[in-house]
Amino acid sequence: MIGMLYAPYVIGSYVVTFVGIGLYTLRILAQARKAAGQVPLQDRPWS
Amino acid sequence: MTGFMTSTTSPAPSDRAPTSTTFSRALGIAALVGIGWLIVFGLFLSPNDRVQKTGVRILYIHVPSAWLAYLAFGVTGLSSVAYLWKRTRSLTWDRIAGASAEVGVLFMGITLVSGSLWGRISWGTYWTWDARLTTTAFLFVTYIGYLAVRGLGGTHQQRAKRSAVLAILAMLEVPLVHFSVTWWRPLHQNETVENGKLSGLMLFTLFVGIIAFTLLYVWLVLHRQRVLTLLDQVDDQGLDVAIVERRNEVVNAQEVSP
Amino acid sequence: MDSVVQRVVQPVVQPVVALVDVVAVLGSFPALAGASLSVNRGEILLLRGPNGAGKTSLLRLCAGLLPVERGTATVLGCDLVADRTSVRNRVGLLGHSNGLYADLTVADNVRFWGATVGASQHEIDASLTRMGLANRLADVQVAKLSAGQRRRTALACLVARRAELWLLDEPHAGLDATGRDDLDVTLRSAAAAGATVIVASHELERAGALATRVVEVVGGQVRQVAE
Amino acid sequence: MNTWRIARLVAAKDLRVEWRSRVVLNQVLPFAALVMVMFAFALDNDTVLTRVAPGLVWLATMFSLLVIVQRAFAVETADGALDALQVAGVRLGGIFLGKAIALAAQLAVLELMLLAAAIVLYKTEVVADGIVLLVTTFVAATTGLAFVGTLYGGLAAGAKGRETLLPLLMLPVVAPVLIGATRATEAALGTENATPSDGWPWIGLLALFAVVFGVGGTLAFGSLIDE
Repeated sequence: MIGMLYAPYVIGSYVVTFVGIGLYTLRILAQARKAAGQVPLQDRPWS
Repeated sequence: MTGFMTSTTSPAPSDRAPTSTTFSRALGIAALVGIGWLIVFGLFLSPNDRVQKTGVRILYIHVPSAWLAYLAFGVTGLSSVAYLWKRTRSLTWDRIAGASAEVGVLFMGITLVSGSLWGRISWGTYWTWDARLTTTAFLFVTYIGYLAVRGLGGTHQQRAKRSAVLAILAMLEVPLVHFSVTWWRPLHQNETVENGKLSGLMLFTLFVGIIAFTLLYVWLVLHRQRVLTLLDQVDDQGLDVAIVERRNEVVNAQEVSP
Repeated sequence: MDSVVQRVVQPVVQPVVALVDVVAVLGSFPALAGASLSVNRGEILLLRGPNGAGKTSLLRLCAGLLPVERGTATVLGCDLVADRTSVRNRVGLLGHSNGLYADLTVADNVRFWGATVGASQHEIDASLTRMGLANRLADVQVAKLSAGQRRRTALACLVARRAELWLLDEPHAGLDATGRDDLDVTLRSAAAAGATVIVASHELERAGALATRVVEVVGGQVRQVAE
Repeated sequence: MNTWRIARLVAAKDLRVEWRSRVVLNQVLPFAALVMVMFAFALDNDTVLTRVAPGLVWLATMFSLLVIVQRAFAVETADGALDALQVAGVRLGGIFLGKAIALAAQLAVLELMLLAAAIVLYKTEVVADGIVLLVTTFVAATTGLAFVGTLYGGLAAGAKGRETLLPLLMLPVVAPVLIGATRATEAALGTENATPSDGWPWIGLLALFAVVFGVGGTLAFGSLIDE
C-alpha cells in the first residue's frame, strides 16, 4: 500500500497523468464528431 | 435516442465515433485494460521499494511516458523525412508527424511533472540540472515551437513542408543540446531502474506500464491522425463552397453594373 | 490531319502566359476561382475589374509567388504547377509594395536590384535616367521620398531587371504627369523590344490607351471584353 | 548568379542598410549595455558578478541577437523586398549566407562591446595566455549564432505573431552555444581558476554547431521562406 508520507505526490502524479490523457482524448473525440458530419463516409480511408 | 431513430442520413455508430474501426476499438479497450492493471498494480499490489519507499510508484508512469515521448518525437522525425523523401508529398506522413508530436508533447509534459514529483521524494528537490532532465525540458519546448509553426496556416502542402523541415532541424538540434548539457553536468543521480535493482513484482508493474502506454500512444496517434485528415477534408470542402461563391460574384457584379 | 493544316497556315506560337481554370487560395479564400487567360508575346494587356476581384493574385501567380491550387498554368514555357519557382528571374513584378529598402538611397536600391540579374553600371544609369531619377534624387534615402517618387524608384529597379514578362499592379497610382509619360514610354518600348506586359489598373483611360487588349477580372475569373 | 556572389551582394546590402540607418549602433548596443547594468542591479555583489561575467556576456548576446534578427528581417518584409528577391530568382541559399554574414559582423561588434562592458563593470580581466581561446570562442560562437538567427528569423519573418514565435523557436536551439561559449570564455578568462585547456573541448562543440546549422540552413532556408 501507499505510505502515508508521500501519498499526495504519488496520487498527484497519477491524477495529473490520467486527467491529462483523458482531457486530450476527449478533445480528439469531440473534434472528430464535429468534423464527421461534414465529411462523407467514402472520404474516410479507414472505414 | 429519438434523434438516433429519426436520423436517416448517417449511420449512428460512425457518427458517434467517426474515427473508430474495429482494430482501433480493440486497441483502445486493450489500452484501457492495461491502464486499469497499471493503476491496480502500481498503487496497490506492488510493494514499496527499500530505498525509494513509495516513491517508486511514480516511476511506473514516469518511465513509460518518457520512453513514449522520445518514441513519439522519433516518429515525428521519421515521418517528416518520409514526407520529404517521397515525390508524392503524401499528407498522410505530415499528419502522422503532427499527431505524434502532439502526443509526444503531452507525454513529455507528464514526464516532467511526474519526474519532478518523484525527484521531490527521492532527491528532496523538484528539479536538478542533470543532463537528461535538461535535454528533456528542451525537447518539450522545441516541440511546442514545432506545434506553433504547424498552426501558422497556409495550404496543407505549405504547412507540411515547413513543419517537416523544422522537425528535421529539431532532430539535428537534440543531439547538440544533449552533448552540451552532458558535458556541462556530467554527474547522474542514482538510476535505480536502469540498474535493475527492482524486485520481480516491481519490474512486472513497470512492464505493464510500458505496454499500457505504448498501446495508448498508438491509439492516440491513430485517432489524432484520422481527426487531422477529417479537418483537412473539411477545409477542402470549404474551398469548394468558397469557389462557387467566388464565381457567383461575377453574376452579382453583372446585376449591379449598368 | 487538322493539326498539320493548322501548323502550316499558322505557325504554333506558344503564348507567354497560358492559364486554364486556375484556382489559387489566400489562406482558405479562393482569390482565383477558375481563371483562364492567354497572353501572347509583345502584348500589353490591361486587367480591369473591381477591388478584390483577383487582379493582384493573378499577377502574383504569374510571378511564381502564389501556388496553383487547381488547374494548369504555364508562364514563359515554365509549368508553374510542377515548379512555380522555375519562371523566376525571367519575370518582373511591381506589386502593391515597392520592394525597396527604405534606409538605402534611390541609386543603392536600383544598383542592388540590377545586380541581382548582373546588370552593368551603364544599364543601371540608363534605368535611373529612364524614370527621371538621374538627378539629385539619386542620392536621397527612399524613406525621405514621396509615394510617387518611390513608385518611380521601384519602376527603375524593374527596368534594370530586364524581364521578359512585366507584371505591374496599379503602376500609375501616385505618379505625376511626367511619371506617367515616362512609364508609358517605358512599357511601350519594352513591348516593342519583345517583352510582354500585363498591367492591372483602375485608371482605364490612361492604361486603356496604352494597352493592346483589355480583359476584365471579376470574382476570381477572367472575362474577355469585346472591343 | 551563383550562390556566393548573391551572398556577397546581400551581405553588402545589409551592412549598407545598417550604415545608413544605424539602428544596431544607436538602439541595440545601448540596449545590450543596459542589460549588463541591470544584471549588476539584480546580482548586487562584485564577487558574484566577476564569477558569472562570461555567462552574462553571452546571455546579453542572446537577447540582443533576438532584436537584431527581428530587425534584419523587418527590413526585408517592410516593403515586400523578400517577395521581390524571390521573383528575381535569387538563390535563397545565397540570401541565407549573405544575411548570416551581415548578422555575424554586427554580432561581433556587439560582443566586443559586451566584453568591454564586463571588463569595466564586472572587474573581468583578460589574461594573455587565454587570448587565443577567447578569440576562437567568439568566432565560433558568433558564426553559429548568425546561422541559427538567420534560419529561424527567416522562418518567422512571414508568419503572424513573429515577435513571439522567434524567441520560442530560437532560444532552445541556441542553448548549446550559451553553454559552450560561456564555459570556453570562463576558461579563457581564468574564472574560478579554470585554464585554457579546459576550454578547447567546448570549441569543438561550437564548431560542430556552426557547421550543422550552416549546412542545414543553406539547404533548408529556401523551403522555410518560399511559401
